[in-house]
Amino acid sequence: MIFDPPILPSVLTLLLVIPLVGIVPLLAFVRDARAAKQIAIVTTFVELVVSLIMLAQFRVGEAGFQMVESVPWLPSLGIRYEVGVDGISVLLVVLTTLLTFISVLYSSGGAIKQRVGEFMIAFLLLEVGMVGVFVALDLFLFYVMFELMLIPMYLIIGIWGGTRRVYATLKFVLFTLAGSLLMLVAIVAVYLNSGPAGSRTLSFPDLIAGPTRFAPEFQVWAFLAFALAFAIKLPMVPFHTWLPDAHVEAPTAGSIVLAGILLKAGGYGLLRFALPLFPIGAQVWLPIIIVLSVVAILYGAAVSTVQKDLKKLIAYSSVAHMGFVTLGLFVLNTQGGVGAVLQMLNHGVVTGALFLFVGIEYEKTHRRQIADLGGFANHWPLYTAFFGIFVLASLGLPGLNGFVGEFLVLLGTFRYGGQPISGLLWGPLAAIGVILAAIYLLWMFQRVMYGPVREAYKALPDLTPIEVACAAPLLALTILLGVFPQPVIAIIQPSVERMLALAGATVTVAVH
Amino acid sequence: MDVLGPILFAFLTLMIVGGGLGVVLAGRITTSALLMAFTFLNMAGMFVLLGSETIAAFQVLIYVGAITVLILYGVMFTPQTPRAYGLFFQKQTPWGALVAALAALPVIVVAFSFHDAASLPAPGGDLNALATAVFTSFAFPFEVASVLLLSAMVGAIVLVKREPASRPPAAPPDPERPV
Amino acid sequence: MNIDVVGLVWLVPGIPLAAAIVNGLFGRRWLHRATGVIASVALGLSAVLGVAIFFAVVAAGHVARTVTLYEWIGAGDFHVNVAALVDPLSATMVAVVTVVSFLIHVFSNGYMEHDPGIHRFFTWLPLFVFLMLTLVLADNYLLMFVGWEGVGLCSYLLIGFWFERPAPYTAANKAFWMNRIGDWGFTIGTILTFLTFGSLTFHDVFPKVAGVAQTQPLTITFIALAFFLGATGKSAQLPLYSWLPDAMEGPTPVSALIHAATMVTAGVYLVARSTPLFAVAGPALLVVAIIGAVTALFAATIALVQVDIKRVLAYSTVSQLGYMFLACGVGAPIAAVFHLATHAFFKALLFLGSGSVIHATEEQDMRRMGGLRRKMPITYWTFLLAGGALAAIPPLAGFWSKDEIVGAAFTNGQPILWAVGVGTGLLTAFYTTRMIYLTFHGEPRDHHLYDHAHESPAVMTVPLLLLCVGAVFAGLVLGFPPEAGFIHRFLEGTVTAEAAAQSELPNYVLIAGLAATAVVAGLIGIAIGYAMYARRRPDPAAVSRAVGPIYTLLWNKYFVDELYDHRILEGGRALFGAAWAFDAHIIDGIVDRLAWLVSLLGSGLRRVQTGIVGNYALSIAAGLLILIVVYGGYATGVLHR
Amino acid sequence: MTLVPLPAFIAVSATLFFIGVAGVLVRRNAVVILMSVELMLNATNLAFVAFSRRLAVAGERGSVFVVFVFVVAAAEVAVGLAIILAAYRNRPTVDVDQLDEMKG
Repeated sequence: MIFDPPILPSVLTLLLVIPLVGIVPLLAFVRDARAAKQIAIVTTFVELVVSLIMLAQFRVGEAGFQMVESVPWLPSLGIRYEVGVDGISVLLVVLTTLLTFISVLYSSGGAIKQRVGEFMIAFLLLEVGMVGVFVALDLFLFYVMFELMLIPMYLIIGIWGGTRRVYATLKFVLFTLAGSLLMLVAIVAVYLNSGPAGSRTLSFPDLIAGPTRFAPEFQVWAFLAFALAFAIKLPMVPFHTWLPDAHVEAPTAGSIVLAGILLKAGGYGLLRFALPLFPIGAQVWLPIIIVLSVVAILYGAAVSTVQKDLKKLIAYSSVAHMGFVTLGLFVLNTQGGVGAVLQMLNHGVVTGALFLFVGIEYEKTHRRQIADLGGFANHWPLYTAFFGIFVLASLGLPGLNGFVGEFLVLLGTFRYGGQPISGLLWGPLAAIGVILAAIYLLWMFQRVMYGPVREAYKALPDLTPIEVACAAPLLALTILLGVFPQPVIAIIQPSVERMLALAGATVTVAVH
Repeated sequence: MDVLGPILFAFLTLMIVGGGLGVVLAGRITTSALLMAFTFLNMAGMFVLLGSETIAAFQVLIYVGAITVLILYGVMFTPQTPRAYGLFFQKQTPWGALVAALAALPVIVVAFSFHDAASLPAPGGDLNALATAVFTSFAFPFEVASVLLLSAMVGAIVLVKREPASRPPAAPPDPERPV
Repeated sequence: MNIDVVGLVWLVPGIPLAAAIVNGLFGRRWLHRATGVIASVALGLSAVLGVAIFFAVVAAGHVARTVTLYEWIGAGDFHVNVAALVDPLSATMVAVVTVVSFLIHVFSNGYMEHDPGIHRFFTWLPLFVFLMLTLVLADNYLLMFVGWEGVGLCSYLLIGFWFERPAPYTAANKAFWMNRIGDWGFTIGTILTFLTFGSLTFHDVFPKVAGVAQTQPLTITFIALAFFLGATGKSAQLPLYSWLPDAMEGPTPVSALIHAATMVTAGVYLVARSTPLFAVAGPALLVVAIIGAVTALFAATIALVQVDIKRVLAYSTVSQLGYMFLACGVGAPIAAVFHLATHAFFKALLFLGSGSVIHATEEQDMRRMGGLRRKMPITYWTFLLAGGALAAIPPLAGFWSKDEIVGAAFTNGQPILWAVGVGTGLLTAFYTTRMIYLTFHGEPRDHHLYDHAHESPAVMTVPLLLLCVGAVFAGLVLGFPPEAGFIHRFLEGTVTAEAAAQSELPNYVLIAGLAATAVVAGLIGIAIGYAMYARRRPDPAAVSRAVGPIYTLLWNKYFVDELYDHRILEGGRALFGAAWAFDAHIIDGIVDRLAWLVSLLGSGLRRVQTGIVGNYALSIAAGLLILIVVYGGYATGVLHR
Repeated sequence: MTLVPLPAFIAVSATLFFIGVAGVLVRRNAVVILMSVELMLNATNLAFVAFSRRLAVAGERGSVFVVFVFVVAAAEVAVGLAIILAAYRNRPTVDVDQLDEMKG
């Protein structure tokens, strides 16, 4: 809490406007690649700085929404342009701006060669969508941003992607769209049920202010609609097959942002909207989601061990990590909730970095099949060090950031005493996921890094300054969040407890 | 005298229905065109029977005068290919006839459920009532109708205007000489 | 000037960490071999401080001081600090770890001199010491887990040090995966401890153990077993032991430090530290004892036939660790810690001795050695004394600690385990004698190798001598008189196993008798060894043919490796392959089928657009017909709603 | 002079209308289809006038519509013929069954 009287008023709207402002000059320089790169880098950097100021303005320890701006948007429908952040979303916004800045920085280093201008425009538009999702407090605005994210991502994968990009991007869009249309139906239903004709609203603070407004049966179905939309986005197991294809075909920058942030929109949505608005619905669907989460952890890890493509392996590992998130959220206790949000942050940093390094390797060797790679440790010491630390963080080595989130989720799971079977079964099963993680990650690390030197890769240069610049902040975060997670936990905990209390969880600390 | 109306009506009905069938079933297009004109004439008779002479006049003027002539032009430009009787029906004829017949039955049956109003309209022509209506309450639609006519005319011309440059590769066969 | 040494406890792990960071960052470009010096100096300082703390704690008697740095994780009612607990047990461990590590670092300077990756070696070795000290000094289970997995990581990195060849990195992976399985148990134990006791720090948990034992005996047993699973993973007990012999792929100093003296003893430290928990855990204690004894015997039998000098020592370590768990199992944790300390010295010395031999002859297979006694006198004599300590010949260190364990087994009512202990002692003496004779005595079997053999440089032999002092006198200094020696009084306070505390004076007659039987067994073992390998009366080759199938069984290490590597790994891979096939074909299949269905629907509709105007007119007419029928029906009441 | 009842007129109009519909559906020649449409329009005129006159609608409202029907009919014939001639120009046939370039 550095600036008590906030020095930047309406900072959230600013965050949404800066990328748009950045797009305008880009339109003029769309043909000139070099200028486009510089504009994009400057815009995303300014966005990052403003988000850090926002973080500094954030009053730690408060559960409620801060920096709220509320303006009527469609008065006739009672829809307002309402934005605000609380403990959960403030860090996700900073993660978004950081990863976008790194992706743009890396892409300008030569990863994207043709049509750079359009790429940068798509990326800035994507950033608006992503930041919008995390700051939107009005369900309608949230839905608009949720969809806005989709279009640029579709273009990024569709145009600058790999060989089977059209199939992959179509699958990605159709999957997500199917889910979000369900959510739209639910949002309309929520609007209609939100009160007598006069005082109908979609603004989240109002919805949770009063007593639970929705009838139990309504909550069951509304929760299902929301949960499905977020389950596809997350992705939860039965709906995850779009992720590996989307990742394999996406360009490096696309992969970083897709894994780093887009998956979090699902987890964030569950915690922000699905759980608090429909507590009874949550209780009904809880057992199934917990079973699916544990299945996701084990299944994701199992399938990763036999992957031949590096990106697919990391994509499936994301399925496993996000399984921890849903598990943490739905055991409905403080440790589980805080662990889930921490896991989202850590996974964003670590998997974003892993994809960055797979991208770096792919730019140099143009090969991604594990069988073709090998012996990098001999001639890429810096790359090995960085990549090694991120692999270790991903498999949850204590002392690095992956462990803290996973351990808290496991602790929460053991504490979960509900049906169908108490946490004492789910906990050990989920913990097995950590073993499998070590197996497939180290197996991959060994096949790619160790072994005799391969002539084809001998002469390739180690990390260039740009790549190190991209990786350094992620490395710092990985180690810092592992050794000093307490400041982050202090920000997250009050808000998570407030949301979980709304969802009917037994929360230790009194909710204020 | 009171029997004249129904006889006249029956005669006109016969003529109209026969003419209509003739138009549809005639082998040569010119005969069906002429039969159409004949049907329009009898329709004018019907209007007179109903007491609205102006409409009957318009009917004769527009339908028999203008539209039949236009269609004859059309007939003139298109090939008169005398073909076997069966050939000038579409493949879907049986279905078409069936649907038309089936649709006709209930409408005709329903038609008989209407019954006359109590009072009869005042005798004397409908001209002034019609004129006042057209030029007062329906003035604006009338203007719109004229615009419609204008655009139809322009459209027709544009459609058929032959581009001097792009003569169609195949020279159109001489309309007189049947294919 | 008694500066508050204990307050500086965080420097002990801090200095090696600093050395590791410095070597890591600047090692590759500038420091190269200088990294060895930096690491050794850092370890020296840390050792001095460690020993100083040890003596400070000895002087202060039963002190147990917690030095807290900061709060690590605090979510809801779950609070864990980064804090060090300095008490007799951790002080002993710190002293042992730092001293042995320092000597091994010095030795490594010589051993790794010509290796291009020396800077990497001296980054990870001090990092390992830092993590081991964190493990030992942690005042709660979670921080201990950080050290626990950390040392697992360093052993992974150091086993796979020469990563060009496939064998090292496969062994490294195997080691990490097996440790991870053990860590799974440790995690479950930690979480259950928190859920049962509401805290993870030892000082909060242990006083409550007695109370909770009445109400939830089953939970306590389950927690103890979970922790023990973690210990078996880390200390290479059955069934998670097969990674240790493969870990010999790493450089020898690594084997000496990690796979003999320090890391593998972490499991013993865990059980010793949690004695109050294990003491009331009922069946769990018995499980520990049985697995310890069985592992000791099992590993000793395999060691009989090994030909690679490091493999013999590896199996010997597994066996000695079995002894330590046996001690904990029969309620004599102090004996376990005592044996841990002495074992650290003489086993490290044996490994470094074999390292010196390998360094000189570039050969690990004992069948091609022989007669090196004359060429490497210092290595020979230190190796002989350490072998004697291992074989538990009085007055060397091994005798005092191992026989105390065997004795404790007898006095605490476990005669079978006592017998197994004595038997294993015999086998241990035999394979030690066999090893010494094959390597150092008799005629050199490979003249080319023999001619090149030369005594190692001073930087390697001096640590050997220092360790030799420890191997010889540690037993006397710490453990004499038996059961009442310095270490027993010192550790009495912290590691009291209530169940087995003897109140009356230890009856010396029984102890002397037990010691005698153990020594006799040892001497028999040496005699057989001497007869077979020195006199060749029953020629080893003839004996091995005579026992035939047993020999092949032992030679293939009971086919355990095949079971693990092929059955379990291949089975797992096949299962996961099926999961991937399921994913790719079934789930993806459903999605693609759905897409195909939609396109099928599309093509179906396409045929409707026939292009013939008539058909469209017909469909309009049909629509009209339906409209009429429906309207007609409603109008006439036929189809009323 | 007894008056002919209203339903009779409506029946005639319906008959003529559906003859027109049959014509459109059945005939192959585009011009004949055009003529059938004209028949249908005329049938509706009859119905309009019949209702307007018989039910004494104020201000001849029915008949006014007939005027507009005339306008539409005229426009329709003009444009219809133009289309037929244009189609005829690039394909020497007016046979509706053969003109199926618009096939999906």
